[in-house]
Amino acid sequence: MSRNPLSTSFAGLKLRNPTALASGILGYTAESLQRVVEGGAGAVVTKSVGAAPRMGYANPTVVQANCGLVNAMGLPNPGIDEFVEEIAHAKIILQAPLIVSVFGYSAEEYALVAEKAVAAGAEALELNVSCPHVKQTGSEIGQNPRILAEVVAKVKGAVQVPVIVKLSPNVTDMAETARVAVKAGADALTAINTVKAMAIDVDTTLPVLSNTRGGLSGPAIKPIALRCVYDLYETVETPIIGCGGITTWKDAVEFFLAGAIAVQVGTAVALENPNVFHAINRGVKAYLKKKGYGSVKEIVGIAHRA
Amino acid sequence: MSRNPLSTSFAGLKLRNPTALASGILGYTAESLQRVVEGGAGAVVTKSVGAAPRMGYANPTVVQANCGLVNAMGLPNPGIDEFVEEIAHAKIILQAPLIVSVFGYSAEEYALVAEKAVAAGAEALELNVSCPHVKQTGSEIGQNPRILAEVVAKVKGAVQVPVIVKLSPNVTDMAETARVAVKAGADALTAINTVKAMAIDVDTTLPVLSNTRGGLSGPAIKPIALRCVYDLYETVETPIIGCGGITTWKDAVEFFLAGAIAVQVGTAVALENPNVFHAINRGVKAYLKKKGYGSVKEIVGIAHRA
Amino acid sequence: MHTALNTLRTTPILSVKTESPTVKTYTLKDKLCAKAKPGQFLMLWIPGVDEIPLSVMYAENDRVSVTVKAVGDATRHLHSMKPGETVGVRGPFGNCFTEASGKILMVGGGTGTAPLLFLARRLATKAQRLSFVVGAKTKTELLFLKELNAVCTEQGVITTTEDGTYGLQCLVTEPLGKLLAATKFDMVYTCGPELMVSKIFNLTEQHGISFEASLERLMRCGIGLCGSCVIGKYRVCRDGPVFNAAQLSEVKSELGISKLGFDGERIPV
Amino acid sequence: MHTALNTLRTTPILSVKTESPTVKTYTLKDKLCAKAKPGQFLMLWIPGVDEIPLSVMYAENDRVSVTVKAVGDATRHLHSMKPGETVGVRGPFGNCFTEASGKILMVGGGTGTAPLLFLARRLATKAQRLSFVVGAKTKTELLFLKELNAVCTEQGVITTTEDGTYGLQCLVTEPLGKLLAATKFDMVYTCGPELMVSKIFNLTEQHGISFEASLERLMRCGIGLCGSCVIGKYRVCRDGPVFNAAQLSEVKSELGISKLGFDGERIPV
Ligand SMILES: Cc1cc2nc3c(=O)[nH]c(=O)nc-3n(C[C@H](O)[C@H](O)[C@H](O)COP(=O)(O)OP(=O)(O)OC[C@H]3O[C@@H](n4cnc5c(N)ncnc54)[C@H](O)[C@@H]3O)c2cc1C
Ligand SMILES: Cc1cc2nc3c(=O)[nH]c(=O)nc-3n(C[C@H](O)[C@H](O)[C@H](O)COP(=O)(O)OP(=O)(O)OC[C@H]3O[C@@H](n4cnc5c(N)ncnc54)[C@H](O)[C@@H]3O)c2cc1C
Ligand SMILES: Cc1cc2nc3c(=O)[nH]c(=O)nc-3n(C[C@H](O)[C@H](O)[C@H](O)COP(=O)(O)O)c2cc1C
Ligand SMILES: Cc1cc2nc3c(=O)[nH]c(=O)nc-3n(C[C@H](O)[C@H](O)[C@H](O)COP(=O)(O)O)c2cc1C
Ligand code: FES
Ligand code: FES
Repeated sequence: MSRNPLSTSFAGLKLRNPTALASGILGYTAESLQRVVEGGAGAVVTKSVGAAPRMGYANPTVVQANCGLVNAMGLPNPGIDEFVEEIAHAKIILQAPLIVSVFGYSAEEYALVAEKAVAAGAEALELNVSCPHVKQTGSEIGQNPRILAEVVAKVKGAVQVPVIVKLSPNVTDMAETARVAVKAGADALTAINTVKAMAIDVDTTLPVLSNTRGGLSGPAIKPIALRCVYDLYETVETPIIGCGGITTWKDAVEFFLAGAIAVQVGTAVALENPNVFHAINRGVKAYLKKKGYGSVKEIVGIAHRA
Repeated sequence: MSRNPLSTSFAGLKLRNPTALASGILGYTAESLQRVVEGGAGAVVTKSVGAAPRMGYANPTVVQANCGLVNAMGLPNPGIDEFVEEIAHAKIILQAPLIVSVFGYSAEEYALVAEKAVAAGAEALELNVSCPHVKQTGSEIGQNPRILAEVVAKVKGAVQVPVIVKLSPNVTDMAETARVAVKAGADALTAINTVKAMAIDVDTTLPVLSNTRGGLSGPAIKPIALRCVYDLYETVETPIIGCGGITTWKDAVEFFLAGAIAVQVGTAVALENPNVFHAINRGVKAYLKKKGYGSVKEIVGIAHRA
Repeated sequence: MHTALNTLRTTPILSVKTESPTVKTYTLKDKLCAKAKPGQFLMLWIPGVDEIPLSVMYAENDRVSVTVKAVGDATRHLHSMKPGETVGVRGPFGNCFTEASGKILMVGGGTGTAPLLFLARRLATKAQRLSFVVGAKTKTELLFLKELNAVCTEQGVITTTEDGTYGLQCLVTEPLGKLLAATKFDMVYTCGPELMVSKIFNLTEQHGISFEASLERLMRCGIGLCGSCVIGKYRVCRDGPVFNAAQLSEVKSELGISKLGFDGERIPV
Repeated sequence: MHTALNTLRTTPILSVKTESPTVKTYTLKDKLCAKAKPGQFLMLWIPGVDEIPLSVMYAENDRVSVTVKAVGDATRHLHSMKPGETVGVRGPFGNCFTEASGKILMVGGGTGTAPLLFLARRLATKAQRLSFVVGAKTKTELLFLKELNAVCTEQGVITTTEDGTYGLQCLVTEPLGKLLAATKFDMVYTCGPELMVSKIFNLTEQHGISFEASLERLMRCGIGLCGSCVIGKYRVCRDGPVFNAAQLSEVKSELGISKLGFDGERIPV
């Protein structure tokens, strides 16, 4: 009877609560991932890691917009051969499932990185096929059904752990992308990555980001992400992890109602702080109690009953 | 020497200033369009009108989001046969170019409505191929290159006035849509219509909009719209009209710098009021003066110099 | 506009009071709407059904009341709702009546009496004289008689019914000619069916008396965006719902004559 | 975090002052950064080039000053900029030094002297004793000697140069052992190269003296999001840049040893 109403699971992963750290936020080191777990996260996703090191773009890489951030980090990462040490260390100290985010420039690369990440201790993988500002990877993969299917299938063939596919909202038909990913073997879907965007400074008349183009995150994109999750829930049976602008427990609950089995939080870690996970969980728990639900799983997708 | 620094022109239309009312905002009657012109708009776009009357969706049709609105009006309109009277009246009283927004369920319907609108006095047409929440029209047309080309070509064949095509951001590759529209004869492009979105109420666990799904407008989408305009400017030679979240003169200037020859303002008419056009124009004028530019045309696209 | 006002708040119905066989008053808890001034309205969401504009009948502390006549789908559904059930509100929206002093006359038709009662309560202590003409089809539909008698000047409440079951047997506009001739009123306020408003407007114009009327039009957004509610160059939801004589003169070609239907077509009022 | 702080503001350079052959101080007009407290930093956008973190050296009214050493692309480009040219700022970010009283010792290395000078100016009137050890490679690179002498206790400023061209010929850390043994300081503050910080940290630990150090790490977002600047579980940009002895103990395995490079790889400090 003292069951934890926040506990949830998907694709074989068991989470103490339905919040997770989104990829690219504080995701380089085991200690900072653990800090986020102390802040209440039920799981963590690492910074996206590729086959070789990447320096990322010069600053400015993040610019404040009206209700969110526009970023173009450029996927800086030490490369999987370095990163395996961090994964191994994280595996030891982390008190929550460790999901390693993977990117590549080809199906082979995705699979290679995936294999090494799993060998080092990743409990699940998230395939970043949705970064909107690095050429020949990210959303350029996710927007092409043929390549997407190949990437997912190859990774699935290479590893035994759950494979989550992170989708881009920058497509005509996300349902189509989702179906392709699921058919190729995706065990869960994360929706969404950032929305293509940019910022220009009127004084200097220059684009602010060194990469000119970036992706919008934060509260601004919440209504967009919510609709993606709602649509996906009607499209696939696969578990959906909601992401995009989630800052408060209310935001999180909206995503559960729309059909998300868990949520990821990114920008709010800066807007608030790493304890934002605790705040969200407290609110969700109070909501469940007030509404008479025994588990967060009971509210997943119920906005569809209408 | 006393040239008006704000005057601009595109596709043969001459505007006293580079701001226009976006479609769907106060666009039913001649008097309210004229009110917006008194508020400073350099041109106005009517509510989208189709071949037959449509009641639109039940309320709620508009819901407040964090930094914008999510709406699903459902294209309520009296049908072109009724609306011609309003167009004729507007033509008489309006002191600015009258652009009639047109939608249809087929190329024939678009052309039919277009012809009648022009016969009644429309000085230009804007083709709504981007409404994200009505089935079988709007973005369902704009997302299909073949049908889009057919619609634009048919309308172009039917009328002599400039034809503007309003694009949807809900596509994988807006450059592709733009190229199709331009090749089919579009004289100008408007970017963007609303972004697919929704809102859910956690208390009732219901989607708020009666249509469940709607489109996001307002400040939240400005960084998205800005990138669309920036990208289009590198894709086509056709004049681009920026739209999406523009509220202040700074927003407007950002769009000019990105490549817009003019801007449309929608949601800000409610966030501020119909005089928002005056406020924007005043700010743009002061900016041009401070920066030593003689005309707003001089700053179009200069953010690309980098 | 402050976006907080336009943000949907769900809230339980605190109490329901039956005012007449077809009219009920709903009291809700909502801090923002509780700050409404007489003349302002709110948008009430009946979950899963509709969202409709309703004038504020009373507001105090953290509570707001609206008085609703069952006329169609939404209002009938609302009438079936009980205390504890959830509705949504946004607002308050629109402008408010100016608060005049001196000799004041109010004319209320149907639920149009509600915002005037709110105003009357505010002006009661200030006004030199406060008279109220309230009309309905039949006795049982006369609203707020007790409340009006409590705030108006002695014998200031004149009642009319179309069927003569109470008070004068006539339209609410009939006693006005005499009243306006007998007393030099400083201000006439009205709210009710538009034909009534338009008649009273003509009368006050003839007598050269200051006049304010609250109008109703089909509303969707409530925030001045969609254009559903326009009369002439005005948005009833944002520039109104209260208009003065000068403004009403500008929209004479529409007042009591035509409005926009759900499809934006001009239809008779 | 208030988003206003993180919103980029462009502003002209008001004045440039040459502090040494490689160091210049830039004064900008910015209301928000002018509210910075000692220890906080801002992100300076050099349009078209880079955006870098810089500690606030002084802030008053609507002005803020930063002191910058030319070490690479961005800082060299900045050194070529003149008053009137435009830069962008966001911030102020991070925490600040706690303002101790009693006997205070500050140790500044290179441009790390800048935020300490800011702090010293604030503490000058409160502190019972204010001593400052400032070091550089050579005489011409010693920063703020005049300013420090003006705010420190008489003869409180001790200078060191590596080449002996001014003051003591030694590292800035050398005089500390004696100083700490001779006087029971209530607080030691430092900012400068991390190896220096780490040495001083060890010394203060041995003497059991309160200690705060401002750290530098590669920074991108400046707001605690991207993870570029982490040391142990701390984000230098948000949880720091000022850390106390207890916190520094937690990150001993990294302090003065390793940090993240641009690609997120752990590299030697
Ligand atoms: C500013 C304003 C204040 C109002 N205050 C009150 C009030 O205090 N008490 C009260 O009982 N009624 C008030 N109304 C009218 C009330 O909004 C309508 O009676 C209600 O919307 C009818 O909805 P329904 O679904 O029950 O009826 P329907 O079956 O939809 O229609 C019945 C009639 O109501 C009108 N109506 C329907 N929807 C709307 C709408 N969204 N906006 C305006 N009119 C509509 C239609 O013209 C129709 O003639 C007010 C209207 C406005 C514009
Ligand atoms: C909180 C903080 C406060 C600082 N305060 C000052 C100050 O007051 N005065 C001053 O002169 N310098 C200060 N610095 C250091 C300053 O940011 C770097 O010198 C500057 O970024 C170098 O840029 P560059 O392009 O000229 O050099 P580069 O050629 O890029 O590199 C030179 C060195 O600077 C370091 N560096 C480069 N970029 C960054 C970055 N974004 N963040 C941190 N370090 C970087 C690199 O590790 C490298 O070793 C501060 C740094 C931090 C983190
Ligand atoms: C600074 C920053 C860096 C990011 N890096 C990555 C990344 O490496 N891989 C990835 O899949 N998503 C990345 N994202 C996207 C986020 O994981 C998330 O999908 C997006 O920001 C929306 O969620 P939010 O609004 O909660 O931030 C990044 C986002 C930000 C703001
Ligand atoms: C209430 C509302 C109604 C709209 N109706 C239409 C429409 O009929 N036709 C159309 O092309 N766009 C319509 N739009 C989209 C706007 O014209 C505009 O493209 C969009 O709102 C983005 O601009 P904004 O952020 O300035 O509002 C509507 C937008 C809103 C908010
Ligand atoms: S109801 Fe939309 S403008 Fe008034
Ligand atoms: S610089 Fe990004 S987290 Fe510190």
